[in-house]
Amino acid sequence: ACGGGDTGSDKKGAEKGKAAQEITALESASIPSMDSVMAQDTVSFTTLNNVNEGLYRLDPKQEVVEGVAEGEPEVSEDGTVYTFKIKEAAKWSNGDPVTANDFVYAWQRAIDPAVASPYGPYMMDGKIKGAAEISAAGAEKKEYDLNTLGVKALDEKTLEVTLERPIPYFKSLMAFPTFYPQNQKFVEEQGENYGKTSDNLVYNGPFKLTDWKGSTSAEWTYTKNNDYWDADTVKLEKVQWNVLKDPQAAANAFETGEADVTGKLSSDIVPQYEGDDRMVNWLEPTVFWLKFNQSENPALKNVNIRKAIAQAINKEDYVNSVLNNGSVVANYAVPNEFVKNDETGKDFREINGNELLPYDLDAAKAAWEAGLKELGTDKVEVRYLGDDTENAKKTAEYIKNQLETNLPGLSLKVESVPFSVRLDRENTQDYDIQLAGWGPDYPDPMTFSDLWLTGGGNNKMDFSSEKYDKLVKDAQTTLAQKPVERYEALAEAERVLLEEEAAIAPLYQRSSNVLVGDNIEGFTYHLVGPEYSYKWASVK
Amino acid sequence: MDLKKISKDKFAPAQIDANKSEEINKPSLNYWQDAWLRVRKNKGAIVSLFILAIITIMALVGPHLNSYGVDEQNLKHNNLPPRIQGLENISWLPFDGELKRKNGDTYNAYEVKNVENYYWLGTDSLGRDLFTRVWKGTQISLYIALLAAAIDMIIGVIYGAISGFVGGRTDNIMQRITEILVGIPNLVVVILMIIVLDPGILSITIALTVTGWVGMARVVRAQVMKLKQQEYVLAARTLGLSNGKIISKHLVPNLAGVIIVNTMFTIPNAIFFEAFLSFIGLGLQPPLASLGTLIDDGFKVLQLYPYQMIIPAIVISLIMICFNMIADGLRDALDPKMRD
Amino acid sequence: MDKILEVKDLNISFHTFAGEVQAIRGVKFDLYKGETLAIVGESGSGKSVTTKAIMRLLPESNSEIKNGEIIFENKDITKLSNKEMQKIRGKDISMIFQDPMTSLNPTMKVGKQIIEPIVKHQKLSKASAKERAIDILKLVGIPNAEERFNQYPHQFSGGMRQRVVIAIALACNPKVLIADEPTTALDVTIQAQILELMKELQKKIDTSIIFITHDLGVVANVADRVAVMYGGKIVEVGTVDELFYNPQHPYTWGLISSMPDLDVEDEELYAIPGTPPNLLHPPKGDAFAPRNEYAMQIDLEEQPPMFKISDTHYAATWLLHPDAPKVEPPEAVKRRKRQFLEEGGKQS
Amino acid sequence: MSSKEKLVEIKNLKQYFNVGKPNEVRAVDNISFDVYKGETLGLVGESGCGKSTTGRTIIRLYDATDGEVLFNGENVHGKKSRKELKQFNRKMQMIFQDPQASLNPRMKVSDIIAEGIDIHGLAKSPKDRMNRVHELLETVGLNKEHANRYPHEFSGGQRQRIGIARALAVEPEFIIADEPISALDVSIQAQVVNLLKKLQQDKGLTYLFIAHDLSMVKYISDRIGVMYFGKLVELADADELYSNPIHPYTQSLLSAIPLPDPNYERSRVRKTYDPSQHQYKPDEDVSFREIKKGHYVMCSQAEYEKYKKEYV
Amino acid sequence: MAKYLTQRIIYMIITLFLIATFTFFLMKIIPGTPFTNAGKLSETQLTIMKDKYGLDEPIPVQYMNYMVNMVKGDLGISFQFDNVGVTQILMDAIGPSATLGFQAILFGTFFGIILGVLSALRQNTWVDYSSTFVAVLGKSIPSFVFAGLLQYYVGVKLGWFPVAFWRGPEYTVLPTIALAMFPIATAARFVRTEMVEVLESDYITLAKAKGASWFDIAFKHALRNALIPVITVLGPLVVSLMTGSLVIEKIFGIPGLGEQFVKSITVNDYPVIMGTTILFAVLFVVVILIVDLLYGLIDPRIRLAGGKK
Ligand SMILES: Nc1ncnc2c1ncn2[C@@H]1O[C@H](COP(=O)(O)OP(=O)(O)OP(=O)(O)O)[C@@H](O)[C@H]1O
Ligand SMILES: Nc1ncnc2c1ncn2[C@@H]1O[C@H](COP(=O)(O)OP(=O)(O)OP(=O)(O)O)[C@@H](O)[C@H]1O
Ligand SMILES: [Mg+2]
Ligand SMILES: [Mg+2]
Repeated sequence: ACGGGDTGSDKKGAEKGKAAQEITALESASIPSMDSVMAQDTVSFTTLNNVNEGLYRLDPKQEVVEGVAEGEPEVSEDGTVYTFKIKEAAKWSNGDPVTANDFVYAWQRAIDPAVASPYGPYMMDGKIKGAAEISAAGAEKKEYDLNTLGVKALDEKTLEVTLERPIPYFKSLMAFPTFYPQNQKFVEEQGENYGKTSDNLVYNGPFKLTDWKGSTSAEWTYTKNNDYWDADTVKLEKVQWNVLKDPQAAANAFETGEADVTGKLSSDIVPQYEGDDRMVNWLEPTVFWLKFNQSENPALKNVNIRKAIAQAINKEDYVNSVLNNGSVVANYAVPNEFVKNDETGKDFREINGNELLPYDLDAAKAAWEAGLKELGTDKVEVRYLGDDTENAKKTAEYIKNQLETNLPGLSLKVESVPFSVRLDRENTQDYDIQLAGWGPDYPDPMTFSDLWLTGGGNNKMDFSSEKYDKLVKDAQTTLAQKPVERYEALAEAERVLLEEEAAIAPLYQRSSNVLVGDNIEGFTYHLVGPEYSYKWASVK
Repeated sequence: MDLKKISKDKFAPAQIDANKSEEINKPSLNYWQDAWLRVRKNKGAIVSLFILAIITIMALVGPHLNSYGVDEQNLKHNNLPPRIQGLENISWLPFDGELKRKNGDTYNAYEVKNVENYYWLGTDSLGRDLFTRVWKGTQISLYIALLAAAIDMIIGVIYGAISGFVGGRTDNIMQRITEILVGIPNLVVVILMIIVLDPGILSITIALTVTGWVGMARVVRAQVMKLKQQEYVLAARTLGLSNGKIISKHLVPNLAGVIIVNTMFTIPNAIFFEAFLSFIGLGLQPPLASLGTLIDDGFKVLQLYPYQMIIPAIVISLIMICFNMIADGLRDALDPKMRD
Repeated sequence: MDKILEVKDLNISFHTFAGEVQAIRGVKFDLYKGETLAIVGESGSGKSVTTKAIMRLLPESNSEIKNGEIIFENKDITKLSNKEMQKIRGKDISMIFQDPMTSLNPTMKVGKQIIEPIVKHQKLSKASAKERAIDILKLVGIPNAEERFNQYPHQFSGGMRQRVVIAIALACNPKVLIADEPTTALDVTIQAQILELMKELQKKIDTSIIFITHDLGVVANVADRVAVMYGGKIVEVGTVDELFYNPQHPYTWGLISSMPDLDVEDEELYAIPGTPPNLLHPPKGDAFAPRNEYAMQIDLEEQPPMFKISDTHYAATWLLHPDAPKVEPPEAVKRRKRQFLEEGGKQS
Repeated sequence: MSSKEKLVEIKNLKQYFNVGKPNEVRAVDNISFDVYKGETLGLVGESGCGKSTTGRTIIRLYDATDGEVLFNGENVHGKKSRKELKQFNRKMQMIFQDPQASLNPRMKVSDIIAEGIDIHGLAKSPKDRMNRVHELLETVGLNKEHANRYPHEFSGGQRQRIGIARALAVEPEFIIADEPISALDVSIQAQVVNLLKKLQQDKGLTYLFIAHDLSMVKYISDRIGVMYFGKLVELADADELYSNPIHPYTQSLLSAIPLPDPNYERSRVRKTYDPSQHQYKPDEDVSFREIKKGHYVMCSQAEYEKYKKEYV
Repeated sequence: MAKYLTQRIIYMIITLFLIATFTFFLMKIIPGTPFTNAGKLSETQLTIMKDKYGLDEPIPVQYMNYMVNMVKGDLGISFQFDNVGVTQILMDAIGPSATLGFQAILFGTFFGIILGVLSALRQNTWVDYSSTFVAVLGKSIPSFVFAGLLQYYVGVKLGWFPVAFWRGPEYTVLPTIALAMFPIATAARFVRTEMVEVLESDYITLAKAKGASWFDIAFKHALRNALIPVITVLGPLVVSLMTGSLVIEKIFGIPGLGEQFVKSITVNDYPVIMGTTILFAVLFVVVILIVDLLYGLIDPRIRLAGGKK
């Protein structure tokens, strides 16, 4: 018989009948690492988030909910010692229980200089007690003791964490994969092979990873994990993943039904789906801005010049016509719809609003004149460093055009370089103006505010303001346990950063768009850390 | 004919000028005139030459034919399709300013956006006039192609000629060098060039020339090895001509056909290579555009604004087809066999 | 004797970049069964074009048969379709080319090249075709034919390659064999072998041969009849003896006298002055007139008709007109004639 | 040939190609002969026997593998300064086989002919240079108008005459003519041969005339050498060689020449040559021996005696 | 033959060694950081990371280590993937690339040759012009455009073939066609040129004189002789196709080498860049050798002698 035809109709029949709880989704890159300690990119984090679980996780409303932790932690008076209880029901897919020691083991690995985790020290230094000291000792090739790290298993199911200082958002940090547990016995058994393929892993999350052949594999599957403590909530039996980097190709695959969920669409594709219900759009807490390197170019040392540049770009036009993907104008440094004050329930942005350093041609021109006068010149030449992606190039073209038209005497030399080169040049501060963006790793304004501290690791533009430093330091220390005052201080810092100093020129807050089939319910994205959760998703 | 009817005096001896018999009654045409004659008979080549001339002229004057500047952005007018005065009402011509939505509806983008202006070939996403940009891009593509071809011709010819003429160990070493050059992926070489040089047109040109000449060198080498056994080369040697002079006076002129033809094939490659570089992000710096980058940009919005890709694609294809047709014509005309 | 091939008033032109080349301007000759007709004449006189026209191998793109017929077995070859012609080529009429080094396909085994026409025309199976091919290879005197069958042309010497080409031509026992300068590229010893071979084979299969050459020595060796071409025309035709011992056309005289005689020393060779005519602009009268020391007024105005000398001997020169002044042929020609008379006398 | 002054002496000349490789070719294998001033020495032999290689090695287009070439008593091979080489290039010239291939199609006739004049600085001014070119053109039977044309506009015979003019431009004493007429039409061959003869008379030139058309060679040469497989097998006066060929290869060669005489051709008997007929022993000394004054043959001692006997 | 091969292989090794050396030092002067999260790493951590990947050693030491390991077949570990050997990455990626490349070259040369032969047989007629047109189009329109058009029209609109992914033979159809455009164009151009020349040669006239049909003449007699230069250009093309066309792989979601290579370049994954380059070079020299041996197969005159005439 005609086999091909038969199977075809079979498939159709199955699709038509009771909805199979299976979906296919697209990802734009393969999974570089499934070792939670070594992971450093969103694809890895997302996958880890779906097949493993930490103490807590984020839910569809972006709230922190229970993971393997049982209820709320006990916090010491000074806010530096947390004690977590671990669920009895929390199990690894090989049957082992999830224990406090699994956390201790994983965290110690994450900080161990011999392991050289890229994210461990970044997440722990200055937060978990003893972390920074271990890193420093490792870098200097000195002896170190992993047991000095502030994490302890009080018993099989009780975990105690000691912090350097009180961290108001600490619970949400626990949703981040770097802080996930690892089954020591299993990891050590696997040795070199740990994390190489889906067979060399154990899972404690809603799904198990299957058919993953390793880092370069272009497809993998989530299969429902029946040993998961909350398995009843999980509806999907299977999520089939494929890598498809080209956004148009992804849309095409979506059109033909070869994919139910795409990865993030590029802004060229978004207009095609304008008004289409299948396009899910949300504002990401990622802000893009121009950084002004104040170390060399005398013009950029001048605050008036910086203000002029920051205010001479028509962001409205830019966002609507060039990006045209739902991104919004940013006249701020800490994103909108990102964090709410736990106490007041108000968005951080409500304090300062969206009017810091807005597009204002008159103000820009006035500042420009003033700045030029102060410099005693009528010509300013600056280099503009941007990525070499299509969008970044287009942005560069737009900004160059805007600035050169609006600020007479300014000339911009555009340099479009690969991402890694841009990072390098940022590190060596080899740029004048740079288009950069920042996305948070944990839900707190601090992830944006501490960027601009004097000598801060991410400052890299020689910005230094005592006022700013003080406000942020206060928020980190004295105000740590006073949420309202803390937010006020950080908001004031933002005002200083932008209105007074114009240290950076914010452009826009990015919006994300993905195509999700209209038969899918409970599609969940996150603003911080891992991008998606399929725990709550299902087929209608 | 009646043989009897011929008058007797016709049988008188005729005056034959001895010198006349050595006379050559063909007009004196040198090799190039001769080749030109033959190229002229090749309609494809001539039409191509003509089109290419028009494209070149347009590349030079096109950007100035309307009032829009190359980098003149008007975001309010972005993504407008072509509209040309006078042609806008001819429905089957694509110059009426209409676009199709994804669901198949057509709408007049100019009316929707309330735009009075005419953009002959439409505008791009930054609201820049495509007519101006396409010709500017053509300029750059042609420039890149020609410059690359020139360097290619110089390095490739000299390298190939020396390698082929000197032969022996020198040849062996030179061949190995080209092998290594070809063996390293272009991308890697390009990275090197971009490190060493400032990014921009010049570095692209040099980058594509670093390995681009290898093909030419091979062809030239093979030809030189053939030609150096030719008797006129031997004759020059018996007269005591130095090797350098033999190469420049005897070999290179006779390689002209091969060189020209090969160059014609190099040019499209160069254009293409530049587009490729732009695609992977190692190419031109904005707001400069070449046809390659325009196609690349247009490709991204193909489904919404097809004209943004189609127009530069037509120009680039025309250029390539023309160069190829000319190459074919030249190859036929400069056939070494020199049919009379 | 039966005519096997008749060429009537053939006119062929080439359209070139420079203009129309009138390569053949009224060629007319017959070929009889079993004879060897040699065509001599200088380079560019139209020998190859004539024979290529018979094979219909002229380039389609730029050649044109302006006029004339080529009758082979009551069919006019010029009017046949390509398909019909493919059946004749290689089977009824076959051809040998000048350069043995280039006329064999370098990438094809010699055996396969011989088999091809056999399979094609005689519809033999591969095996019997191979047998036949080996036979022919033996026939043309190639030792170790079985082994040689599977070799490539480059493994053969020039003389052997030419034998292979001959073998290919003979594979289907053609009725007419056209040999276009088959020995020009070979040296004398091999040339002699090839000529002997051809004569031998002709005896065996009784083909008619058209043999093209510049070399009068070769003509003397192989031909029964000779046609002399000049400027796209046949200017003299006759039996080999008539042509060598009693030539009538001044061009033929020139040809014969310019050959050095082994017995005669130190006297300047006769050289025909001037250069051949340019067929782009063929002269109005006799094409040879500008180089002819005996040229008359009429030569410049009108083309001479073929004057009959004997039943077999014709020449196109006004000198044969009864009103023309009697001229003496050059000394070299006369010497031959004397020789011939002496020897002829002796023989009879 | 009153004065038997030696102009060129070739001594044990060897020219091997691809030495040491499996495809080694001994194109010229130990040959020796002299060329006297003012004579024409013909060199014949079958295709590929090394005639051209001999000529080219003599004129130093190839570096000899071994042996020497003395010109006016001076060794041509061996280390030379550029100046000496140039000097030598003037005295010895070559005419090539293929008149088409030996003229650069991209150069005007005047430039082709003047090339030697330019190299050796023989003209004082551009005008002088042109005059010389015109003179040379006339010498070879062409005219001034031809100077500005390109080679492809000429017929084969005319081209060959241009080649001769080029060789004459540097006023050489010795000319190697490598099959100068083989590629020419019968009706034109005679023109070129006559020209060569005339030039020899007028300018006292010495020729090495390479060909395989034996009747022409006999006509033009004073002495003839016969080559076989890289070796010179016989050398004698032209008439002597034709009337008394001794080496079996020579005999075979002569018997193969077709003559424009049907009667003769009908009765011709061809001799074949098989090198194994000599039955040389491995250690036998096969060398060039003089059978009669000026008549040399490559033979063994036994053959030498046999030939000598037959000869008388 | 054996001697010839040995000599060739020695040359190959020298070439490879030089290429490896060149790329190694190139990696050292490439700007940019190999750590994707460099923006977040502190000085101490950078030190730790460099230590892990051996980047803190003096360059000559790194070079020696690399070379020694390379000879042992160890190309180091990738920076972008966690603890994955470069050899592993390359082996995973070459499969799809090679399959595609191979199919494209087969398909491409086949059609290219047919186009070229038709062109040559009907020189300067509409057949010739239109095949030239097709060929030039294949060369002048970037392959990503073809890929996009094929995907949209044949994949989405017509639904004949899957639009993307790498799961079975039907998934290779569209990318193969897109990738084949260039070889089609190249082969067509070269075959035409060569065929025109070959068709004028004496042995073709002789074949005609034997009564061979045009088909036999074109494909049995002429083509093989016209193929030698075609092989010369196609050889390196095979390598570049086999090692992947990054663009095509990206559009069709194929986990191949090309994509991998570009990505490793953009993130400065030195070991992968080097490994790919070396793989590319190895393939290249091997293909060149094969091409040379193929010459012999196609042209018996070149066979065994070991040298080209
Ligand atoms: N394909 C062609 N195109 C144009 N002219 C041609 C072509 N073939 C032959 N001719 C011209 O036709 C004339 C006769 O040529 P043909 O080849 O018949 O001479 P031939 O007598 O065979 O000379 P040869 O002895 O050199 O072979 C010449 O003037 C030649 O230039
Ligand atoms: N450059 C070379 N490399 C290798 N072999 C060569 C070279 N030149 C000539 N030969 C070989 O040397 C031998 C003699 O060649 P040469 O050209 O001297 O012969 P010839 O007698 O002039 O022949 P012809 O009569 O064909 O001109 C031939 O076998 C030839 O293949
Ligand atoms: Mg001919
Ligand atoms: Mg020779």
